[in-house]
Amino acid sequence: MSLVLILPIVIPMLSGVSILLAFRSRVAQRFLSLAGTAALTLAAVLLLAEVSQTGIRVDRIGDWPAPYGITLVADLFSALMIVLTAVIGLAVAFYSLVSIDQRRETFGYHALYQFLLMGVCGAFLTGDLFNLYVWFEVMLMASFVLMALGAERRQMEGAIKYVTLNLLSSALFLAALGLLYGAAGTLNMADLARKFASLTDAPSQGLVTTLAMLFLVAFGIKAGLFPMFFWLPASYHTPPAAVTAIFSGLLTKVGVYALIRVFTLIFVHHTELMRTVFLTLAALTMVVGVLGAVAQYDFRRLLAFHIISQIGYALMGLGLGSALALSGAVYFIFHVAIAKTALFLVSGLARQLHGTYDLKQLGGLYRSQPWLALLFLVPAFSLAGLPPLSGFFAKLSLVRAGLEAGEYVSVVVALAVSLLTLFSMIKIWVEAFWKPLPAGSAPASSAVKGWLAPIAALALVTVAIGLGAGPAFGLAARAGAQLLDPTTYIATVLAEAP
Amino acid sequence: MNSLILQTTTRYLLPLLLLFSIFLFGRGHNEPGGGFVAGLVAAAPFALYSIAFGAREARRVLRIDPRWFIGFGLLVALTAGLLGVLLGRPFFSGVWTYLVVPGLGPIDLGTPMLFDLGVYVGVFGVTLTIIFAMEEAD
Amino acid sequence: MEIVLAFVIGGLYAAAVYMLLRRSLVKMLIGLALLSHAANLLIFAVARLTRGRPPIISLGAEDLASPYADPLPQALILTSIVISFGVMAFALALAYRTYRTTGTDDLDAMRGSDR
Amino acid sequence: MLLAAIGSGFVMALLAPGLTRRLGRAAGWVFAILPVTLTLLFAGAWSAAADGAPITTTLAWVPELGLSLSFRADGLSLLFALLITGIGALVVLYGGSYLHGDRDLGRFYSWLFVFMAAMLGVALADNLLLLFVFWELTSLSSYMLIGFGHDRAPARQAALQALLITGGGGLALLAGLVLLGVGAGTFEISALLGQGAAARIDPLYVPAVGLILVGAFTKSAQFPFHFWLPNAMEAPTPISAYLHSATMVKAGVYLLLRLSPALGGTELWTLVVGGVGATTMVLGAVLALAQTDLKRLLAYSTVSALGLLTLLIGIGTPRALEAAVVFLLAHALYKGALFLVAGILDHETGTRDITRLGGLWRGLPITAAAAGGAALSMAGLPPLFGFISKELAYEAALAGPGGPALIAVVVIAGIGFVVVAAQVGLAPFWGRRPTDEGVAHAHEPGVSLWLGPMILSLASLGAGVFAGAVGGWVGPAVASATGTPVTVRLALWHGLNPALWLSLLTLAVGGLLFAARRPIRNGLSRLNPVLGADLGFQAGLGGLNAVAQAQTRFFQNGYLRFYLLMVVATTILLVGGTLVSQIGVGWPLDVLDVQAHEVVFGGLILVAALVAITSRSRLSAIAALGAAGFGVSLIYLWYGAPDLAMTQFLIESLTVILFVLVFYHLPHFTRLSSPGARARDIVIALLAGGLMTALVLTVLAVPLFPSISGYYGAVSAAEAHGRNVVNVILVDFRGLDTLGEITVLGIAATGVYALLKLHPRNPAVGPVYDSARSEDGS
Repeated sequence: MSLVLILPIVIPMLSGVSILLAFRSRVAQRFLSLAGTAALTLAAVLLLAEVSQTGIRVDRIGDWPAPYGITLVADLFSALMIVLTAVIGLAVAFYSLVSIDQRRETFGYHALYQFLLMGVCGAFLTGDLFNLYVWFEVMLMASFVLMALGAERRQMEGAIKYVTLNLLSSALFLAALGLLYGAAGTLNMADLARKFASLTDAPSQGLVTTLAMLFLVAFGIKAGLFPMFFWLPASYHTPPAAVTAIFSGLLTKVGVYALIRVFTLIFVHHTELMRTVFLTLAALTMVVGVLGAVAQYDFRRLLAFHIISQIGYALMGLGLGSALALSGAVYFIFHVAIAKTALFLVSGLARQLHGTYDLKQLGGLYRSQPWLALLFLVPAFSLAGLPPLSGFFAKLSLVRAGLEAGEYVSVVVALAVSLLTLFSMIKIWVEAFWKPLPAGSAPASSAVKGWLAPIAALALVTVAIGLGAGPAFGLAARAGAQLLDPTTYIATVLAEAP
Repeated sequence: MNSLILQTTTRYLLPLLLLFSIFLFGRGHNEPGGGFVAGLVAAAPFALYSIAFGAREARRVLRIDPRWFIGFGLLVALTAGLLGVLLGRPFFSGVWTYLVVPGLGPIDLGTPMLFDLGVYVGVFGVTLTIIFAMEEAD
Repeated sequence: MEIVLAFVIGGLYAAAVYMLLRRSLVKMLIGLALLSHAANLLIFAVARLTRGRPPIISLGAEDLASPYADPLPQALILTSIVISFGVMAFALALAYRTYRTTGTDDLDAMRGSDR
Repeated sequence: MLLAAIGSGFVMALLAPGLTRRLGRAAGWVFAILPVTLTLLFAGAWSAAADGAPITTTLAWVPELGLSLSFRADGLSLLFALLITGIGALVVLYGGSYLHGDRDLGRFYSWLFVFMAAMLGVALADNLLLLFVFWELTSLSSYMLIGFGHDRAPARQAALQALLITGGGGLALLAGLVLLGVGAGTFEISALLGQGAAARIDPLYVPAVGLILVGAFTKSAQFPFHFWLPNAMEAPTPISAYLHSATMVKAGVYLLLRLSPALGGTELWTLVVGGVGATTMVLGAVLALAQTDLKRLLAYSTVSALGLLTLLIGIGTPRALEAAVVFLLAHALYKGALFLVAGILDHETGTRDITRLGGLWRGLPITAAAAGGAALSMAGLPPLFGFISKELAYEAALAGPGGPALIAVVVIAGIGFVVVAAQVGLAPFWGRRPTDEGVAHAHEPGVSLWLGPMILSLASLGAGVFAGAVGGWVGPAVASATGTPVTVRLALWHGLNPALWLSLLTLAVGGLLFAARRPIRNGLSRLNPVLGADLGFQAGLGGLNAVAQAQTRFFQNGYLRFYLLMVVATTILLVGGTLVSQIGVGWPLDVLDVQAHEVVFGGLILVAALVAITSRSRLSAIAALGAAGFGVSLIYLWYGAPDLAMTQFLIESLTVILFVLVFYHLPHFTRLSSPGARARDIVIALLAGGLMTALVLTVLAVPLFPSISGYYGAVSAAEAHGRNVVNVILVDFRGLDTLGEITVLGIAATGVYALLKLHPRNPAVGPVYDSARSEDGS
């Protein structure tokens, strides 16, 4: 047993519950939120250190043996995702303190935020598919409320779409789980992997692949794949910037995580078919997403469309399926979550300064906010894949993996999309930073020092995993190797000799 | 809904349903029942009360803000999970003892039952928070 | 029996999907409710049915007497029912607030966030 | 040492804004210390390179990707490094005066130093990917520098264009380099060069080289990507001199020289590199004649010069490569000087229009001298270095594989240089002085402005006079490009050979064209837009935007039912398609097993569902929904799930109550969809339902593994102290699920509470929103 495995779930839950109980004191809530995320960060780093040193760790909840009880599993991929959650969680928690209005706080913002983190961490750690569903629901429910909290018109219009499509996804997930249990009689992922690996006849493999498709759709909706992403651009730009930022950093990533997890562990039949499906979906997702971004003139909506195109890259890594590709996907997810969150925080600050997200009405920020300009450039150029920032290494690894695999179409699409990404980042830069503030726009308002700190922290992480890509990518490479060969995972969970 | 019959019935149902809920809770580990169902049953009379007399009146009878039960229930449930950890065992490990009740013999008591109690309290709070809020919707 | 249930499940899914595709917010909610019934019943059905043998160990016995209904899917469905309830309650509140805020229940009129 | 040399530039970039503010006027002089030091350092490394044992540094960076921090200072690298730091020092000094008083001077220096460091990285990198890292950084810093005057829209547009072209080319380059590295098995350039990479990566040679060439051509402004360079003249003049003539645009040329031992010598290489170079060269020469703006004139002639360099590399003989290296040096010296002179003229007279300039030698004698020297070198007159380089180029063309056509195009370029040199370096200073106020009263600038062009001009002269020494000096650089040791002998006098005759012809024709420059200009300016690929670029951008808008309007159209439809359709296609193609639908079950009341339960649910979806009344729809739920709970009860039945029953009742409470506030049902839409939805719904039925039947027909549930029955009573196995699973075996479940409930309740109580128009809860912070966009 390993205590560090439950901390990422217990800490946010404890913080969330305490905040709920302290619903009368805003000050206590704010303190608890910050303390909770700080503790979570600490726990996450401990977890990563332990997993990195001693290999895959499991914790059998309730002391029941796998596959009968629920098992928490932390391999490097999980541990990295937990660290990611904690880092983003801490930065956005801080940003929330300065940017979220009092009324949202009074109505449980901070508690919901903690529960969101709890759900995300649970999803990253669980080794049980139904338990994954539960964590998905925790995360979703919290995100539903955060999305709708404040009840402004745009928000409600967005929330309706967000909620409905995600509920459809949950229903599909649930159906897929039921069918899977009916077929395999177990829910433990390692157990499923072991059992499915022993199937050799065509009808059985066909059934497994059919179920795999159902999971692909269910997770694909959450991940924001084409043509199931519509909820995202419809809603992500409606709640306050802090909410958009945490959503963009974590939620779709949970979907991608789930895809990578089940398709490297459980559903490994029909690799050729799945490869074709994944690479096709990845290419379409990239292209449609980035063109959506190109069409936007709203700071946040532009960024929201980019989330989609970037999910395409992660899926491309999964589709290519080699060690390098999976490492690239892991590194990519980590990089993009950090950079994207930072950019959303920048957009929120731009809006705080000039009262709008409309790029046509923004301007002059290079002169008026030099630090903000720098803090925009780092994640923006990183996202566009410019070296030596983190996005470059992500792009390079996927391009190299694609060329090695001979998947030239995917590589061409990935590169073209990266150019369009640069194009749209530059659009923001030109409109909001370089262009003089248009006549008639609101002049910059109040001081915003506190808003910059969390952005700076995330930008630093981007720079650190870029310049320090040696160790950072090395970690991702080890995670990728674990994903590629799940025998250790299965053996560790089921407590067998490998 | 200002029905005299409903109002009268509600007054009498309140203690009865609360007792029934405790019964359901108690047998849940061995027979159909359990914390969730019991919590719903316990909430039912207050829900009826709010329909009969209005949410304001129901809140007065309950005295405590139902939102508080949510947090408390969750906390109890989490604590039940953590007790095993304090004894050096995994999260949610069952810790059992027994209580000798005169006439009934030994009764097993364990953290899973404490956990179920958390569920009971939480569900009670959740149901009433929702019902009251919807009752009060303008 | 599973055959009958398979068609009931299909019928529920069809009804749910049809309602989800309506323009009316209220109808969509009914679609969501039907969807959770369908999913729960599906879990129940594919885990194979056993008539009238609840998974409760008789007093004094150590083990479940075979045949008995599979307890695990039951537990899963219970969890799912409860979660669906929470989700449904929230969706109802959301619909209420949406209607109050936008003044319509026509989903086609709620395109502002996509423009 | 190499790492420190490059790193120092980046450090300087960080310090520059603060230092600029402190140093004031002295900034340029102080900042120049770094590049001067580096110049001396690189000069010191020369002998090692000449001895064939160049300085190298290697550090691991990202071994998984083939990326290492390896640097190597051989002859070619050092030649470039010296140009970068040497001209860099002059530009740093010049920039301080040129932009004195500009509030963005600190940023100017920052990006300038980023560029300088990055460019050194390109020149010194010994790893393909590392080279690419610095390559992209030069594009980025170039973007920032072109857009220095970002208050003006043309500067922003020119910067964007340059970035997109070079950035796009960069991506091609990346793919090409990765192909090359993967194919050759190494990303280390020095390891690659010796081993005949062209043959080793055989099937991938064409795509790899093609992609690398695209990268090099975009960077070095080769046709059809040439147009960004003249537009980049939006940059401050010191930047144009440094990036867009002396150094950055030569990065593509450098790459070609660098890789030519490994990749050159093939037919493809000669044809493509030579052909593109020739086209660019002629195009640049012709378009230059149409310009009146000093800087654009110089820019087009730079395009032409880059074309000549590319052509020479394409020819690829040792003689041609030698000519390329020598011309590269000559061009950097005179073109840098001329750009700086153009900047002085702009600075002192306020105009860059050559038709308005003349007779300035009286006011600016020193500048006139510097300009004259550079112009004569550019025109290829002895004893300046330009003469030697031109002779070499002609000789290479004469001995090259292209015959008279090749000779002709090279001569055309030479003629173009003569005309441009005369227009930029001579015409503004001599002849009639215009009445223009600013021009008439122009006077000599401060030393920090004229020092740069003067030094460069003197260098052109010195290199010509001491050609022998210079020849020994560029030998190692040429050796790097040919891949074999060579001895370079340079001299002013080559005898009365064909090249000299061609030179004389060039001068004569050039002089004639200069005399006829006005009519030629008028004629050509009508042609200019037609040739401008610029228009194509703009049209491309417009098309991209149009496509993006159209597809986004189509997909993200705001209709929830469309979104749902897409998801359902995807499910049907992906899952249904796999089901049908992989297994087919199973039908294994014993129909006779069905009992009558089971059919009744099922029927009840279906009828209830049907009523719920067809009812015109909200209340009966809710009632029917409830009935369906109760039907489901009956099934649970019948099949041994009393806990489920009880819970479902209670929850269903509660849900019905909630529905009633909410629907009370909501409007009545209305028919909104058209009959056609309804018919389509019915089909989709039936397909979806059919799919789920098929899935259920298939899973029942193809059982794979038995359930693990036996375990729970066996240990529930003994170890978990409970006889109701379902309840024990909920609170013990899978307690974590239940913990999550009640958390969901708690969140939902919080959400319901918040949604019902918190809204922008509820005055009862706290202060009303500050409208500036409202997210509604209002």
